[in-house]
Amino acid sequence: MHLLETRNLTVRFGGVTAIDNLSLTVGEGEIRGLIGPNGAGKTTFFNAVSGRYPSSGEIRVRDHVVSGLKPNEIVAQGLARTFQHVTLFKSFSVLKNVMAGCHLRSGYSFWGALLGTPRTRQNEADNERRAREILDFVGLGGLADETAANLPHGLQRAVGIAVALASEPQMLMLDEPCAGMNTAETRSMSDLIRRIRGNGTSIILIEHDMKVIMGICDQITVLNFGTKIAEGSPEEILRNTAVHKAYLGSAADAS
Amino acid sequence: MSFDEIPQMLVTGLSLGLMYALIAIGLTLIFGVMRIVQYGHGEMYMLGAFFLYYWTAKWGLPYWLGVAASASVIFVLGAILQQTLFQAVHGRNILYSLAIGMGLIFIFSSGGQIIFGTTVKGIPKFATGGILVMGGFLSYERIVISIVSASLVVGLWLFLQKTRTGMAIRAVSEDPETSALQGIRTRQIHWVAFGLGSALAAIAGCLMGTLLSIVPTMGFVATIKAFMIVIMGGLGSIPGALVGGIILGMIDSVVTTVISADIAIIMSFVVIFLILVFRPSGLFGQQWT
Amino acid sequence: MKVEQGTAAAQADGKGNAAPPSLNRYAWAALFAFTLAYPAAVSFDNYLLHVGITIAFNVALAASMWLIWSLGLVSFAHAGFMAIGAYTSALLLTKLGWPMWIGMPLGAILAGAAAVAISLPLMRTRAVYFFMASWSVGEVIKRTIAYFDGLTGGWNGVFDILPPTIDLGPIQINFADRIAYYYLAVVICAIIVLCIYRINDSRTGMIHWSISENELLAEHIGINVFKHKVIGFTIACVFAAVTGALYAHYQTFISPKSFDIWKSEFALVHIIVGGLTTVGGPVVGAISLTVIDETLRATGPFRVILFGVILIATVLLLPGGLETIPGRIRRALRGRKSS
Amino acid sequence: MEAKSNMAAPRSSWRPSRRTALKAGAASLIGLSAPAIISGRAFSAPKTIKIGGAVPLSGPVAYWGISTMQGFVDGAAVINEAGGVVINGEPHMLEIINYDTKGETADARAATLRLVEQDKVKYVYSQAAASTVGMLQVTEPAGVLSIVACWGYLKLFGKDYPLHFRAEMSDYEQGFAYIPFMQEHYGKDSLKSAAFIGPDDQDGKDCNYSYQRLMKYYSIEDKGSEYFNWEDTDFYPIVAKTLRTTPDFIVTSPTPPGITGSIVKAARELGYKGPIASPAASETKTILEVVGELATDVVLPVTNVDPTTPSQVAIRDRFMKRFGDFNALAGNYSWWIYSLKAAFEAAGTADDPKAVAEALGNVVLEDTYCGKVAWAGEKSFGVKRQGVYDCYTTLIENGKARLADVRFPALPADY
Repeated sequence: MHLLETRNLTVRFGGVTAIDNLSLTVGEGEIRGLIGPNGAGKTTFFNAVSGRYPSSGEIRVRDHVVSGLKPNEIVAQGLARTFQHVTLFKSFSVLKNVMAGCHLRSGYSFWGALLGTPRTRQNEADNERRAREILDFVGLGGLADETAANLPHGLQRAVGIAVALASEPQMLMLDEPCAGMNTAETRSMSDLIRRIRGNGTSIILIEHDMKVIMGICDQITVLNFGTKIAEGSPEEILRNTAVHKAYLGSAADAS
Repeated sequence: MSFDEIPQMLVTGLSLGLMYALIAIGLTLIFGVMRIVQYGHGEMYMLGAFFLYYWTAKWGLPYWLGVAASASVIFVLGAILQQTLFQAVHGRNILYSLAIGMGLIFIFSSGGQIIFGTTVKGIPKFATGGILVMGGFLSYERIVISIVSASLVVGLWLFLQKTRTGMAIRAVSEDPETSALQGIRTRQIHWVAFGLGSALAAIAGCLMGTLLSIVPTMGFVATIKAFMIVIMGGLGSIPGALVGGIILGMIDSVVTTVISADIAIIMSFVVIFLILVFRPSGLFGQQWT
Repeated sequence: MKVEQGTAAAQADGKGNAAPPSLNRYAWAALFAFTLAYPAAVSFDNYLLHVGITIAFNVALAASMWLIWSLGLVSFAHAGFMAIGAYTSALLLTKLGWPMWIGMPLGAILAGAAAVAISLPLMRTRAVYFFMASWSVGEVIKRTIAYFDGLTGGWNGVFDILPPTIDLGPIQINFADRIAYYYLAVVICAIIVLCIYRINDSRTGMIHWSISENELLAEHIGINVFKHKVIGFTIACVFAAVTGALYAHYQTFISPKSFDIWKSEFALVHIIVGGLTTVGGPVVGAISLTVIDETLRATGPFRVILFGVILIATVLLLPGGLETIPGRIRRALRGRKSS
Repeated sequence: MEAKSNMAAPRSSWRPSRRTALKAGAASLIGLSAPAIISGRAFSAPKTIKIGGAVPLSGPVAYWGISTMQGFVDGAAVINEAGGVVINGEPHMLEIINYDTKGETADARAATLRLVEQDKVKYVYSQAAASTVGMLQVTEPAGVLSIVACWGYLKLFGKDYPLHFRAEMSDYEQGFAYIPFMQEHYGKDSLKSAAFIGPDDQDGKDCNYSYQRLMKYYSIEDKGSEYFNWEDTDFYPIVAKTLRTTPDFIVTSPTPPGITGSIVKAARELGYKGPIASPAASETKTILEVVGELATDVVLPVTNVDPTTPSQVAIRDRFMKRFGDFNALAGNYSWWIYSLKAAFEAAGTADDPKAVAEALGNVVLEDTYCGKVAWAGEKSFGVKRQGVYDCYTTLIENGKARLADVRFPALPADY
C-alpha cells in the first residue's frame, strides 16, 4: 500500500494539457523530489493532488480514492502542502498562524466555541501548547508573538511549513521551500525537511536547487510538459540522458 | 404587445444601452487601474452636467466647446481628488475608498443643492427632431449620444491599445509592481487614469443631462447604474461596459414595454445576480480580489 | 535574529495583537453600565431615550454587518434581511394578531432560511463582485415586498405595528413606554453584540479572519471555507432580522423604503469609521455617528455635507478608525515615558 | 430615491446665480440656527410661540422642504416686524425651529420627537408623504397641531386626526379646477379617455387613486395606469406602453418637473398629440428647458407662471431679497403661517392646539399668493382640514408658457 498514488492523472486548462496521464507512487517515510523545467507541471501536480484544480484519473491516499475532494477534505486525509509564494495569514501573529493551522486537530465545534465550554478551553490550551511545540520544532519558538508580515522572507517560509505541519499530515508537499534563500538558510531548511521526515511524515518536494534535491531526496521524479520522463534515485537521475536533454532545452531553469 | 412595437423596443433599448455604457466606461477605467471603488463617480457626472449648464444657459457659450471644457475641468478635479483623497487609500481595503466615495456623494450632492439650488434644470438642446430607424423613432439627440458613446468606447479601447500612455495604463492595471520596476510612474498613471475616467463621466453627464434634466442629487442614480454595468461586464473591461450597458438597456426597454417597469428593475438585479453566480468575475472580467 | 520593521498595513490591522483583554473587558463593562444608567442620566428625557433606542438599532445592525465583514465580505443585502425580519413580525401581528415574541423568532428563522438559500449561489462570488451581488439581493428583497402589495401593503407599508407587552400577572410591562422599549432594545442589542463578540473571540472568529486574510491557505489547512461563509453570513442575517423586528415594533410603521440601500450604507459607514478589526469598532462607530447625525439635524441643508466631511476626515486622518484611539493614546504615553 | 407627494413648483423668470444661491444657503442657515434673530429679541421679552418644522432640508427632496421652510421663516419675520401675533391684546413673537428629515419616515419621526419633546413645540409643519407619516405618529398622540403638504395616506387624515391639516391641494382637489379648464379649452368631446403615469411608490398609487376618482366623476374613460421607477433614465418604454392604449390625454402625477419634461418629450417624439397634465410639476422653466419647442399642450395646475397681484409681487420680491431665490412652490406655501396666525388670534390662545385647530378650520384668507384660501372637506373627511385655494393653471403651447386660467376648484357637493 502506498501513501500516495496517482493513476493516469490528467489536468487540462482549456486546450492545454498541463499534466498528461501521470502515474506516480510515493511510499511512507519517503522524501520524493519533483523536478523539471519551468512549466513542466510540478506545481500543477500539487494543485491537482491538493484538490485545488479539477483533474481526471485517480488519486489515492492509502488506497482511498480522494479524487474530486475539496482542498479542506484532502487535508483531512493527511495531505498538507505549502505554496510557492509565501502564503500566510499575514496580519496574524506567528503563534496564531500555527494555531489556525491546528484547525483539523482542534476539536472545534461551533457551539462549544460560542459558549466557551470547559472542554473547548481545554482544547484551545492544548492547541496553543501544540502550536508552540511545532514552532520550537521549526526553530521559531522565540518569535511566536511577532506579526507574520514583519518576519523576513526566509522565516515566513518556515512559518508556512509550521502551519502545514499543524494539521499533523502524513504527507507534506513542499513547493520550492528554499526559493530566494541564501546558503545558510537553505542548509537549515534541508535540515528541517529531514527532521520532519524523521517524525514519520513523508515529503514531496519541488525545488530548483539541485544541491538540496540531490542531498535529501530518496527518489526523484522528473516531469517535462506534464509527463514523467524519468524516475529513480538521485544517482540514476544524474545519469539519465532524457533529463539532461530536457534541462538543456531550458538551461536557465536548472540553476 | 404587437409586433410593430418590436422595432421601437429594440431601437430604444440599444440607444439606452449605449447611454448606460457611456456612464460606465469611466468607472471601469478607474476600477481597472487603481483597484479602488470610486463610489462618487456619479458626482463627476453631475458636476460635468452642471458645468455645461452654466456654460451654455448662463454664459451663452457654444455647446460642444462646453462639453470639452466640462471634460477638462472634471479631468482636473478628478486628478486632484485622486491625489488628495484616493491616493492615500490606494492599496488598502476597498472599504476605505468606498467610504471616501460615499463622503464625496454627501458633500457634492448636498453642496450642489446649496450652490446650484435645488430646482431641476435643463440644458439647452443641440438638436431637435429625429428619424425612423427600422420602424422605431430615434431622435437626433439620441443618435448623437449613441455615436459619441460608441466612439468613446472604441476610442478608449484604441487609446489603451495603441498609445504610450494607454499602454502604460494597461500595464499598471495588469501588474502594478512589474510596471513600476519597468520604470512606469504608477502614481502619475493613477491620476491620469482617474482624471480620464472622471472626464468620461463628465461627458456622459453633459450629454445625458441635455437629453434629460439635471439636479444636484442625480449623481447617485448614475453611480448605481454604472456600478451595475461595470460589475456585470467585469471590472476594468471596456467591452464589458459596452455589453453590460446594452444588456441593462435592453432589459429596461423590452421588459418595461412588455410587462412593467417594476418587473424590469427586479429583473435587471436578478440578471446581474445570475451573471455573477455563473461568471464570478463578470462577463469579461479578470480575477480581482 | 533581526526582525524588520513591519509594514504600515500590518500594524494597522493588528488582529493578532489587540488591546490587553483585561482593559477591553473593563471598557465593555463601563459601556454596558452607562447604557443601563443612561435613562436616569438624561433624567428620562423622552427624545434622548429615542436617540438611545436608535443607537441600539444602529449598533446591532453595524455589529452584525461587521460579522460578515470578518469573513472578508461586504454585504449590502443587510437591509433586505432586516426587512424580512421586520415584515414577518409586523404582518404576523397585524394580520394574525401574533405578538412580537412569536413574530421576531419566526422572522429570524425565515431570514436564516433565506440567507442559507441565497448564500449557496452568492458565496461563489468574491470581493467587490460579492458586494454587487449582495446589493442585488437586498434590492430584490425590497422590491419583491413592494410588488406583492396584497400581502405586504406594497409601498403603502404596514401601519399599527404595536410594541409588545408582557403580562405575567404581577409583572406587567407595556413596551409602548419609551423607557421600557429602551431597555428591551438595549438588552437585545447587547445579546447580539455579546454573541458576535463571543463568536469573534473563539476559534470561529479565528476561522473567519483566516478566511478573510487568505482564503486559499484557509482551505489548505482544512477549513471548509464555503460552509463557514454560509454559517457566518446566515448568523449575521438572523441578527439583522431580529433588529428589523425590533425596529418595526418601535417605529410602528414600515414600508419598503425603510429598508433601502442607505440602511446598509450607513451600517457600513459606522463600521469604517469605528474600525474594522474588533467588534468594538462598529459599536463605537454606530454610537458616535448616530449622535453626530442627530446633532447635525439642526444644521438643515448642511447636515449631509458635514457628515460627509467627518466621514472623509476620519478615513484619512484616523486610519483604522475610532477603535485605534486607545492604542494611539497608549503609544503616545509610552513614547513620552521612554523619552 | 425618495418620492415626493406634492411638487408644486416655481415659476422662474429668475435664474439663480452662484452668488445668490450661496446667499440663499447662508440665509437659510441663519434662519435655522438663529431663530432668535427672527423672533425679534429687540422687543422687551415678549411671549413667543414656537413653530417647528420637520421637513426635508437635505437629500433628493430638499427642494420641497426648503420651499416650505422659507414660507415660515419669511412669514415669521413679517409677522414679528408688524408686532407679532396679537392674542387677547398681548403680542406674541413667532419662533421657527427647523430640523432636517432627509425625507425619510424614521428620520421625520426623530425630528418631530425632538421638536415636541425637547423644544416643547405645539405647532409643527412638514412636507411630503414620507415625512408626514413619521411626523403624524408623534404629533397626534401628543396633542400637537400639524400642517403639511401630503397627497396620499388618506386614512391618516380626517376625523381621527383632528389636529392634522393638509394645506396643499392634492391632485384630487386640483382636478376640479384643471379638468374643467381643459374641457373648456380643448372641448369636452376631445377628452373622452385618459391614461395615468406615475412613480412606482406610494405617492404614485395615491395619485392614481385620485386620478381614478376624478375620471369617474367627470365620466372620462380610464385607459390604464403605468408606473416608472425613480431609477429610470429613459421614459420611451413607459410612454410607448401608455400610448398603445391611445388615450385622449395623459395625467402624470406626482412627477417632478424634470421627469415630466422627459415624459412630455418622449410622448411628443413618439407622435402623441393629446394634452398632458402634470399636477405636481409646476417648474415651468425646467419643462421648457427639457422639452424645448416640442413642449406644447402641457397643463400645469397650481402653477403661477407670472405673479401679478401686489401681494404676489411683494412675496416674490421679499423672498428674492431674503433667500436669493423664489419659486412658485414657495409662493404656494407662503400662506400657511398667516392662516395659523389668524387661528391663534381667533382662538385667543396659543397654548391649546385643540382650540387653535378648531379656529384654523374656519380661517379664510382673501389675498394670499394663491388668491383666496379656505379649509374644506367637511363632508368627505368629517372635518375641514384640507386647504383649498384659487388654482392658477399654466399652459405651455409651442414652447411658451402662459397663465391660462385662475379658478377656485368646483368641488363636488359632497366634498
